Amino acid sequence: MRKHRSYRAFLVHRISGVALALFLPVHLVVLGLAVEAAALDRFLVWSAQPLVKAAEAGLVVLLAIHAFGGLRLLAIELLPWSDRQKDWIGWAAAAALAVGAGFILRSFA
Amino acid sequence: MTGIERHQTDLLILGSGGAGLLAALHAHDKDPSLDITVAVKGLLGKSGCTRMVQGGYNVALAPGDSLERHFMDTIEGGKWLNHQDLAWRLVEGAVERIVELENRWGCFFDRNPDGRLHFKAFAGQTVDRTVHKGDLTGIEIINRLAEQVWARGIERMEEHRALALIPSRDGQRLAGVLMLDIRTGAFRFVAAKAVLLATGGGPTMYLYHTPSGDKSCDGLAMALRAGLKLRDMEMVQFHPTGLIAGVDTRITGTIIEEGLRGAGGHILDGSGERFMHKYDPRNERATRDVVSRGMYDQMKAGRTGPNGGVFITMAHLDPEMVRRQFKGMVTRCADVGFDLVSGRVEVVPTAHYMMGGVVYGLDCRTSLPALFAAGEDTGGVHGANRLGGNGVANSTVFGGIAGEAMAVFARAEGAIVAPDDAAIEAAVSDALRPFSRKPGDLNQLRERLYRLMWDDVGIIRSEESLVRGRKALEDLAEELGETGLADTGRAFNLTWADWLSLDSLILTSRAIAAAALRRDDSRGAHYRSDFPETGPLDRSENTFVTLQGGSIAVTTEPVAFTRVRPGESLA
Amino acid sequence: MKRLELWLYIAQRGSALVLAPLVLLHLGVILYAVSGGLTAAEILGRTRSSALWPAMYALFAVAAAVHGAIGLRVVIREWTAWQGRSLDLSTLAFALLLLLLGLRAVQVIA
Amino acid sequence: MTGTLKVEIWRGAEEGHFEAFEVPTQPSQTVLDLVTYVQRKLDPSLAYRFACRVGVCGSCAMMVNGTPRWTCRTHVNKVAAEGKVRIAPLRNLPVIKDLATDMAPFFDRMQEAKGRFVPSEAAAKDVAVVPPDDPKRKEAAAGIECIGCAVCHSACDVVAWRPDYLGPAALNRAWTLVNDVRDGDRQGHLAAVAVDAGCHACHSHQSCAEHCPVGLNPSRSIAGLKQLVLWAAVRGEL
Ligand SMILES: Cc1cc2nc3c(=O)[nH]c(=O)nc-3n(C[C@H](O)[C@H](O)[C@H](O)COP(=O)(O)OP(=O)(O)OC[C@H]3O[C@@H](n4cnc5c(N)ncnc54)[C@H](O)[C@@H]3O)c2cc1C
Ligand code: HEM
Ligand code: SF4
Ligand code: F3S
Ligand code: FES
Repeated sequence: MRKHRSYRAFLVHRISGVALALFLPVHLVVLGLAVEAAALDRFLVWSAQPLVKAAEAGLVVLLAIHAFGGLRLLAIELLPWSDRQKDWIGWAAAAALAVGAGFILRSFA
Repeated sequence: MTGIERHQTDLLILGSGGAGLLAALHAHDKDPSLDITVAVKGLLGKSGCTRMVQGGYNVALAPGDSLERHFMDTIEGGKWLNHQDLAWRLVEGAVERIVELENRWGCFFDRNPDGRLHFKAFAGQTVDRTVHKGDLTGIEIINRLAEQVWARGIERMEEHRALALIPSRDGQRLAGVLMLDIRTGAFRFVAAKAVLLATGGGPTMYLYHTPSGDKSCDGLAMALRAGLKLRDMEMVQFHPTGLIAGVDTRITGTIIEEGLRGAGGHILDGSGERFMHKYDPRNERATRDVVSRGMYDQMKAGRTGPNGGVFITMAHLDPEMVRRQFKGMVTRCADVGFDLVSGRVEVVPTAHYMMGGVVYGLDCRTSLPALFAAGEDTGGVHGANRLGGNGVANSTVFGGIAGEAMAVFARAEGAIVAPDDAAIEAAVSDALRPFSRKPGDLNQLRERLYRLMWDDVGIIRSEESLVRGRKALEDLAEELGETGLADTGRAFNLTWADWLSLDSLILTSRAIAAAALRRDDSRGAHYRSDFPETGPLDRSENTFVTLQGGSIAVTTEPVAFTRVRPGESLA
Repeated sequence: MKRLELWLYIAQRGSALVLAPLVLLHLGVILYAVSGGLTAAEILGRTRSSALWPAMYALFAVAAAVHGAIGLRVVIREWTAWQGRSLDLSTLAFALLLLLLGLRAVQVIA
Repeated sequence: MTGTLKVEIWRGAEEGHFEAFEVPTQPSQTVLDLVTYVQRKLDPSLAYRFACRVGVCGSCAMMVNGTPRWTCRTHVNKVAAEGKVRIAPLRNLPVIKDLATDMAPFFDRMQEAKGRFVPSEAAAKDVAVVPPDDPKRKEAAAGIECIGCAVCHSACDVVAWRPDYLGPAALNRAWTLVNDVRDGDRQGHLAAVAVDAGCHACHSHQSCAEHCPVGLNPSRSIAGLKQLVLWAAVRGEL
């Protein structure tokens, strides 16, 4: 019953949205904590560790997934219906992957 | 009386087909203060045959058409056995009703490119006059009517089976109806000022049949038991192309569209040969009754496919055309494993419609005061044969008339009267009979009924077969009376329902057999191999049956040619 | 409020429309910036180069607060037994928290 | 062709259990036929519902191996997984007994969504002229052949999560009415679906369209409603 593309897309979108919503305060706290450049630098150094980097990459991917998936939903809801809308799931996923891959390549480069 | 719930309403409508729903809506329109209850064996709007209407609705609105032509087609089709005033009321009422269905209830029928109603061709008509919504016209009609009934706060008694019409204590009128609440197994007596019988007949006593599974002639059986007269009961219409896929599938008997023959489909015997040229120069395009008889004849001769039917094939036609034009049929066949586009599909003639039924008047009154009737439960409009498209017109036109008449009656003459408690008691104990008998094999009884009606009281009859059938039916009735059910609980007990249905079917079958034995000529749907000719039209008679002390009595009366005589025409 | 859910829906989709370009831009910047490692100077140098950056991030913060909080409210309602007034107030508080943190962060980079 | 199939059937009401039966297979056999066989030959107390047996009445839908389907039109071959079929009553509706559900809540939703035609004052004596290729007519026609089987209602998780959600079938019906040029209360239909658990509660799961046995697309209808409602709200018309 839930084994079809649109439902999986929904699940991915929802989970990514919740994860983002939970991560966002953390992200902002860190930014806000860094009242001075030195503190921010300390944070950035810490965050340059591979593990942390990987986690960050994950978040960027999450944001990308949610963003492109969200655009797809907005298109379904706000544009005239297209029977190709299912293909958009593929495009959204591809775009999210591209961003994720780009981030990883560039950040480890 | 203990254990029986009591309920009261102004109007009680039995059945939610075209007749029942329009009656409810019209009665409500006429007098919104009335307390109206629709009681139905299945779910409201989801049971009965009106919903299954494919072809469409006959109405004389097309350019060049007229009431007179529609009327004459109906009379000619009915082989002059119709009640002519009822038939006239039908053609007149259809015009009013179709506009009402569109503008008031919201049915959205198909249009021509110019936006006006589309009228399609249907067999037996001199003008294209069938209004439709694709080939699912019934869904559109019933969905729209049901949602309006639902919206009006009309009371629903769903999954309630009417068991018996209960007279008043003085026997002068109808007091109400004994119902069985299928979901709980409880009996409920519903007292009403007026009752509509609209349970839709339905020849489901034949081995192959088209109607919906909830139809089992309960209305006709109840009417017989209440002393009412039924007319033209020998007239059972068979549709030539029903699917056949073995006895254990409910798909068997369901219709494959008539249009397939019209579009050039061939009918083949078991060895793959066409045969309809032996019966009629129009070949496969001959009328329903002729094609059905041709097929039946081949089947009798043993030239059949694996399931005992013959074949229809479209394989010689353009597959794209078949796929496009008969999309619904192609997928329906595919769903059950047949290839209609390039293969052969095994088919049989299948019992479709009963032209006969309760005798009633122009305002839908019956001979029992406070009882009204409409739709397929009634007889008279169609005579010896029903034109495709006149069935749903009949139920919706007369349903509306009945609703209004009942509202007026309830005001003027209606009363809640004391029922004959002994009759309730008797009906309850009748219904409970199987629980006090030794459990037996109901399936075997049903299959015997199917078979004997098909073989002896079916498409081709003779005195010999009918006498045999009559005897077999009497035996069956007796056996059913002695066949019990394990008392596994009465709530939603479908096997008990099967028993009760068989009871109604056997009684109605006896009426069919008796009337068929009486009519010693062949016309319309009735074919006697011992009297293959049609008798003189101007001396036509109708048959009437009643139940008298447990046996069926038959009488005949000359047809009243109130508007037109054989040889004349109004059009 | 009459048609509360409808207006929340509109606010959520509206904020998503605002977020969309901002997120894409943000993603672009991240992609551009990460290569070769980040430094505070670099980040602040960029964000302080023009008043547009802080303004953009402020809008981002507002939209994200609205969007995220409404989103969470829906998810919690549908996936847990928690609903009603206490949920509404909690998610409202969450929105305010996001807004506060967001604006504080903007203040830093401005 | 003759083998047997293990058929597990839900017995009871909300509380209950699965009971296993062995049913002989046939070349042409639907899921409804399996159930019928059990009731006729193995256990006369089994409750289920059907009427038309050809896919027009929408009363025979059940969960078949976890998927809602119209059983009278579902060939056993299509669903039998490793010689086994598990049949349960439709999800998201109260169970009366065994496989029969109470469908009234489903039809109540239709009414809440004002899923019924409202005649227009202007309706003349004649049938309205509506060209079949009129875009609105086409929208209405695309959604109108709903058989009310509640398969979509049962497939939709939002219905499960928010029992007050109007649901795909009711919203689909509302969409056909909003596009019906003959209808006299477009605004009323829009207002009815703009309620708290109305069209915008849908998350475009599209399980409805995925499972609708007659191939309707309620997702599409709902997306259409969301737009109309959104603009009506923004314009202050609701
Ligand atoms: C497959 C098929 C296709 C058809 N196609 C056409 C067509 O194209 N054109 C045409 O004109 N006609 C057609 N007909 C015929 C047409 O459907 C019927 O003539 C007509 O609609 C009957 O309407 P009705 O209201 O009398 O009965 P129905 O619509 O059959 O309704 C009967 C109602 O009574 C209820 N009921 C039965 N027994 C009881 C009981 N004991 N207690 C309570 N309720 C009970 C049933 O549940 C049902 O709700 C077709 C019929 C079939 C079967
Ligand atoms: C490009 C930017 C974004 C777009 C286009 C977008 C789009 C959407 C859309 C359309 C929905 C509705 C889904 C539904 O109801 O079915 C949604 C839900 C949600 N979004 Fe976003 N979003 C974006 C960014 C964000 C961000 C930055 C966050 C983090 C705060 C976020 C958190 C959520 C949450 C928690 C939900 C609820 C999930 C659900 O209901 O399934 N979104 N988003
Ligand atoms: S939309 Fe489809 S699945 Fe839903 S009730 Fe109608 S026919 Fe059934
Ligand atoms: S499955 Fe449910 S969520 Fe929406 S698209 Fe269909 S109604
Ligand atoms: S029995 Fe009518 S749809 Fe299946």
